[in-house]
Amino acid sequence: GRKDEAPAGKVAAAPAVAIVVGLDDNFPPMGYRDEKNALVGFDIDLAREAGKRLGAEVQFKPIDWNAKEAELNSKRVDVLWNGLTITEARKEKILFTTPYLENRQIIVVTDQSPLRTKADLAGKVVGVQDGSSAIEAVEKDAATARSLKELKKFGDNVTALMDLGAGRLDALVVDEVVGRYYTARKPGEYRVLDENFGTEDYGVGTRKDDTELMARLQKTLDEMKNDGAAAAISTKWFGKDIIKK
Amino acid sequence: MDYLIRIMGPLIEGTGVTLQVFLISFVFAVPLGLVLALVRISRFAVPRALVNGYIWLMRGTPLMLQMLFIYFALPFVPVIGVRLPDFPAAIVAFVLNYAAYFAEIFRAGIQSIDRGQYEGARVLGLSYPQTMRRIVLPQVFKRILPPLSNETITLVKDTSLIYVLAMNDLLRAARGIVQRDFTTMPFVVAAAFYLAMTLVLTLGFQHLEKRYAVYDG
Amino acid sequence: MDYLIRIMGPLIEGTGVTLQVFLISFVFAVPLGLVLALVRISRFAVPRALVNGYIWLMRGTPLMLQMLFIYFALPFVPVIGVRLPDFPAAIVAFVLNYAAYFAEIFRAGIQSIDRGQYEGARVLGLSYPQTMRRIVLPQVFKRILPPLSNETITLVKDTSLIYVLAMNDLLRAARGIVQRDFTTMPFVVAAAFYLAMTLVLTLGFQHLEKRYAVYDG
Amino acid sequence: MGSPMIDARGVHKRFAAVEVLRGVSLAVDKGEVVAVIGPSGSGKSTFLRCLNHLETVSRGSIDIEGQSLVATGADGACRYAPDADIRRICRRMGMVFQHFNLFPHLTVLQNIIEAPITVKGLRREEILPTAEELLRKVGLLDKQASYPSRLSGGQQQRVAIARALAMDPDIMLFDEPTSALDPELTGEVLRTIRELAEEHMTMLVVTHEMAFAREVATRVVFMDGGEILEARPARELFAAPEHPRTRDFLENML
Amino acid sequence: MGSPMIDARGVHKRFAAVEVLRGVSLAVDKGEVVAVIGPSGSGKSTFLRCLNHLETVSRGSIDIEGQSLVATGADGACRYAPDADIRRICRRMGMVFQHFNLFPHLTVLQNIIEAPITVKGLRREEILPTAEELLRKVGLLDKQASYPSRLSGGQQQRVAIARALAMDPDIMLFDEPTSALDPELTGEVLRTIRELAEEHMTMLVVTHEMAFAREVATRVVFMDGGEILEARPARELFAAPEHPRTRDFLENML
Ligand SMILES: Nc1ncnc2c1ncn2[C@@H]1O[C@H](COP(=O)(O)OP(=O)(O)OP(=O)(O)O)[C@@H](O)[C@H]1O
Ligand SMILES: Nc1ncnc2c1ncn2[C@@H]1O[C@H](COP(=O)(O)OP(=O)(O)OP(=O)(O)O)[C@@H](O)[C@H]1O
Ligand SMILES: [Mg+2]
Ligand SMILES: [Mg+2]
Repeated sequence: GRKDEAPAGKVAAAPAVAIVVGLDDNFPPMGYRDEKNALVGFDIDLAREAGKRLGAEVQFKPIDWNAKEAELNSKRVDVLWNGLTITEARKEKILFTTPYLENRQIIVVTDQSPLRTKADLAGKVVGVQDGSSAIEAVEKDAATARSLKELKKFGDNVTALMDLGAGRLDALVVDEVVGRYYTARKPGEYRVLDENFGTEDYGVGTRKDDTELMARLQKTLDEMKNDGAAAAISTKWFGKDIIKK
Repeated sequence: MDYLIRIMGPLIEGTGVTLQVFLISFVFAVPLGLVLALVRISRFAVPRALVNGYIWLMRGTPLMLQMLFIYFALPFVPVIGVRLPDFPAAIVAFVLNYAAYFAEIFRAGIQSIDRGQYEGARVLGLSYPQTMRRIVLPQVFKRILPPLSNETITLVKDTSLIYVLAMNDLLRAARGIVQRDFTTMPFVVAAAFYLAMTLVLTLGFQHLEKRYAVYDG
Repeated sequence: MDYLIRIMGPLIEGTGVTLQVFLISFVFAVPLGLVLALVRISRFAVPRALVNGYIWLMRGTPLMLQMLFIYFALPFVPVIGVRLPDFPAAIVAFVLNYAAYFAEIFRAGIQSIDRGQYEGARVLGLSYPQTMRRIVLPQVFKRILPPLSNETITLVKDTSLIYVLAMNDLLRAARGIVQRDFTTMPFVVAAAFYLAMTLVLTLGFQHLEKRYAVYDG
Repeated sequence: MGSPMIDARGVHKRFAAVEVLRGVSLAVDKGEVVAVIGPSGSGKSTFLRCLNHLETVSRGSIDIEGQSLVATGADGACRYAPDADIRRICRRMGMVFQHFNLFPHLTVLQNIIEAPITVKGLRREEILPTAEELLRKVGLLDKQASYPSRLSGGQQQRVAIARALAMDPDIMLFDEPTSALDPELTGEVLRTIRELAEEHMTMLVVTHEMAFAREVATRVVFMDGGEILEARPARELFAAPEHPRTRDFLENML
Repeated sequence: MGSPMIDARGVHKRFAAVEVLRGVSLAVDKGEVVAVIGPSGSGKSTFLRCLNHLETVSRGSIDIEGQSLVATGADGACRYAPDADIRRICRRMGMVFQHFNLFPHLTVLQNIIEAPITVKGLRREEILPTAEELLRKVGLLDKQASYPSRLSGGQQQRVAIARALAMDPDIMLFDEPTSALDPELTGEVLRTIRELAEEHMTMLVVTHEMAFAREVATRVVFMDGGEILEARPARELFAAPEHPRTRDFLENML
C-alpha cells in the first residue's frame, strides 16, 4: 500500500502498476546521485525507459546492497536492477532476465606496479568489494586464488582503490564498468591488466514467483535492445554500445 | 571551494536526516528509559526480571542487527508483527536500544539519591509517585547530566547506522559523494558537521549543568 | 543443524578478531584515558586546553572517519606521519577514540572524591602522585565501574567498524555468509555470540562491584 | 480528649536476627513533651520510626489520636490499617530528622510549601501566608529564597521544623534534632522547640541534650536494650533515677 | 628548647573580599595543650589550616620547631620555604579533622600504616608493632581488619588519631575532633586526647567542649572576628574572662 512507499519514490499518484526498483545509490556509473542529489546512471536510464514502455511508474528505492535479498523477499522492492551479476547461486533465489550487459572482472593496479599478469598475483594482497561477484570470480579461478597472499574484502571499491594507492594492496578485482569509471577519474594513476577473471552477465532480478512481471520485463528489454534504445543509453554512459544482445 | 559548495547540498540534506533521527529517537528513548528504570527498581519481581532481560538483550546485541530485525524480520513475528517503512523502523530500533542505555543511567541516578529524601517526603505525606516526580527525579536529572551527555553524543553518531536501511544520513551522503567523485573531501566536511552538532550538544549540556548548579548536592 | 556447524568456522574466527581488537583496545585505552583525565584536572593550562580539544574532537567525530583517517591520511601528515597496516591502524583508532570516553568517566570519578581525602593524605605527608595512586584512584575505580561497564560493552560492538579497513570481525563474517547463502541464520548466531560476550563482561563487572563492596562510600 | 495522642502498646521490632524493640509501651497525652533518652543502639530511633510507619512493627499495637495504625490480635498476627488510612493517620504527625533531609533542589520557601500544595492540594496563595508566618517564627524569613546548601546546620534544622509545621500536624516527632549541630547552633534549634512547647504542641523528642530534656520535657523516658526502663517527670528522673542503668547512664554523660 | 614548637606572628588570611584572619600571633611551647575556642566563623579552622599549609597565608610568619615555613619581609611580600622543606616541616605535625577523613577503601590497620610505608619508606614489619601499639592505646586492636564504614563515629575518630600518631609527629592539631559525635562517643575521643596530654604531646585543639578545654588545656585562646582576643591559662580564662566578647560567648554556651 501507500504506506510502504519509499522516501525516494515519486509522490505522483501511483498507477496500479507501480514497480519498485531496488538499487544501490552509491554505485557509479550504474546508479548514483548527481550533484543535485538526483538519481542518475546507466541502469537508472534503462529502467526508466523500460517503465515508460511498460506503462508503469518506476519508483527507485535505494537499498543497502548487502540486504538486497531481504529487500526483495520482504516485498519492499519488486525488482533488483543495478549491475546485478547473474550467478548460479543467485539463480536459485532470484528470477533473472536474459543478460543485458556483459561485464568482465578486471584487475586494477597502480601505474607503477610491476604486476603484468595473473601469475604475478602470486603472494600478493588482492582486494575486492565485499558482497560483489568479484569474490566468486576470483574463487572460481582456484589456482590463482590459492596463490594469493590474501583476498581482502573492502566495504567499497573506493576504500580499496585508496589502499591500492597507499601500497598496502597490490591489486583490485572489480566490475569493468565500475573500474573504468574510477580509473578514468584519476588518469595516469591506475592501470588495468590485460588478463581478467572472466566475463559475467548483468541481468535484472525479480522474486522467484513473480513470473508475470518477469515476462513483461523480458519482453520490454528485448524491444529496447532491438530498436536501439538500449544502445543509445549505453553510448551515453560508456561512449560505445556494449549492450549484450 | 567551488566544489565544496557543490557538495554542500546533499550533505546538508543528510544532516537533516541525521538530526531528525537523533531528535525523534532521543525524545522517545529518554522517557522510555525512565519508565524501564522505574520498573527495574520497583518491587514487582516479574516485570523487574523482564526489564533486566530486555536491557541485557538490547545492550548485548549490535544495534545494526536490531535494526535489520525490526525492518525485515518483525513482519513475520506473530501477533506483534508489523511491517514498518524504513524511517519508522529505524526510529523504533534506536528508541528500543537507547532506552536500555538510558535506563541504566537513570537507575544509577535514582539509586544514588539518599534514602533520607524518600523518608523526608514520606513523613510529609507524599505518595510514591509524588515523591518520584517532585523530589527524586529533579535531583536525578542534575546528577545524570554527564553520562547522559556521553550517551547522547554517541547517539548522534550512531544514527549513521541507518545506512543498513539505505537511508541517506550525513555519513552515508558523504560516502556517496566519495564514491562518485573519488575524493575524501566530503568526509572532512562531514566530520566538521558532526563536530558542530557535538559542540551544540556539549554547550547545551554545560548550560543545563550550570543551571542546576544553583544548588549543591 | 548441519548448516549451523558449517557456518560456525568463520563466525568463530570472526569472534576471535572481535575479541582481539576489543581486548587490545581496552587494555591501552583505559590507561590512556586515565592519563588524559589527570591532565584535564591538572593545573597546567595549556596541556589542559589541548586535552579538552582532543576529547571534543574524538567524541565529536565518527569513529569510522577516525579509522579511515589514521589508515589513509596519517601517512601524509608531516612528522608523526606513519603508514600503519590495517590491524594496528584499527587499534590506534579505537584506543584514541575510547580513551576520550574513558577520560571523561575517570574525570567525573576523580572529581567526585571528597576534598577531605586529599587533605587527609596531604597532612600525612603523601605527595600528589602518591595521593592519587594510593588513595584517590582505588576509590575512583570502585565508583566508575557502572559507566565503565556501559562503555566497555559498547566497545565490544563498536569493533565491528573495522570492516571499513576490510577486516573480518564477527559481524562482518556473519554478513558475508548471509550474502552468500541468502539466509539470516548467521545473524542469529552472531547475536548469540555477542550476547555471550556481553554476559561475560556483565558478570565480570558485577564481580568487581561485589569485590569492591567490602567497603562503603 | 479521652484517648491519648499516641498510644503504643507492646511494640516489638525485629531486624533479621536482632530484636531491637522488645515490647515498648508508651502513651503520650495532648500537649505533653516527652524526651526519650538512652544509650546508642537502644532502639530510640527505631521506636520513633515505628510510630509513623517508616518501619513496620513485628508485633504490638499503635493508635494515633484514637485511630488504630496497627493492631496485633490474640493470634499474634499483626494487622496494619489500609494504606490510605495509614497515610491519613501519619499525616497528623510531623517529623524532624537528625540529618534534616531537606530537599536540596528546592529553596527554603519551596521546601515548606511543597507538601501543602502537593499533598493537601492547596494553592500557592493559600499557603504562602502560613509559610511566611512559620519562617518568621523560626527567624529565617530573609532566607526564604536560599537553597539549603547555603544555610548553616542550625538554620537547616529550623527549616526542617518549619517544613513539618507547615502541614499543621497535631504531633511532632524529633530524632536527635541537634546532634549534627555544634553547641551554638544547638541553641537555636532548642529555642525553637521550646517555643513549640509553650504553644502546647504534643512532642516526642529523642535527644542527647540533658539540659534540654530537663528544661522542656514534661516527662523523660529512658530506653535501654529495646525497652523502656523508666518514664517519669523530668525533674524526678534526673534528681533521683530509680533504675541502676539510668543512674549509670546519667553519671557517664560528662 | 629555646624556640617554641609553633610560632605564628601576625598571620593574615584573605579569601577574596573577606579578611578571615587579621593578624593572629600565637606561640606554643613544647608540651603545651592549647585549646582554641570562639564563635562559628571566627577563623579557628582557617588558622589551624594555615599552620600546616592546607591554606596559604596572605601575610605573616610561621615557624615550626624553629624552622621558617613562611616569612613576610619588610616589603610585605610573603615568602614560603621551598616545597621540599614545606613537606618536611609539615610532616612533623599530625592533624585530626572534624570529619575524620579516613580512607574508606583501607582497613583500620591499612589506614594507619599507609603513610609510614609510603612516605617514610618503612617496611610493613617495621611499622606493624608501632601500629598495633597505637591501636591498643586507642582501644581498637580488635577492629584492625574492619573498614572505617563499619565503625561508630567515635571509633573512626580514634582511628584518625592513631593514624596521625603513627607518623610520630611532634605536634598534633585537632579541628573540632568531637563535634560530629554524640555525647557518649565524645567521651571516648576526649579520653584519648587527655592521655596524649599526659604524655606531654604538644597540641592545638579547636573545640566547642568547654569541659574539655577546662580540664585538659594548659592555655585557652579565644578567637573572634579573625583575631585572638584573649589567651590565658584555662582556669583563669573560665573563672574571669577579661574581654567582654569572651564573657558573652561563655555565658551563651548553655
Ligand atoms: N535497618 C536495620 N537493619 C538492621 N539493624 C538495624 C537497622 N536499623 C537499626 N538497627 C539496629 O537496631 C538497633 C537500634 O537502633 P536505633 O537506631 O533505634 O538506636 P538508637 O537508640 O536510635 O541509637 P542512637 O542513639 O545511636 O541513634 C541498633 O543496634 C542498630 O544496629
Ligand atoms: N574557602 C573559603 N572561601 C571563602 N571563605 C571561606 C573559606 N573558608 C572559610 N571561609 C570563611 O572564613 C571564615 C572563617 O572560617 P573558619 O572555618 O576558619 O571558621 P571557624 O572559626 O572554624 O568556624 P566554625 O566554628 O564554624 O568551624 C568564615 O566566615 C568562612 O565563611
Ligand atoms: Mg538514633
Ligand atoms: Mg571550623
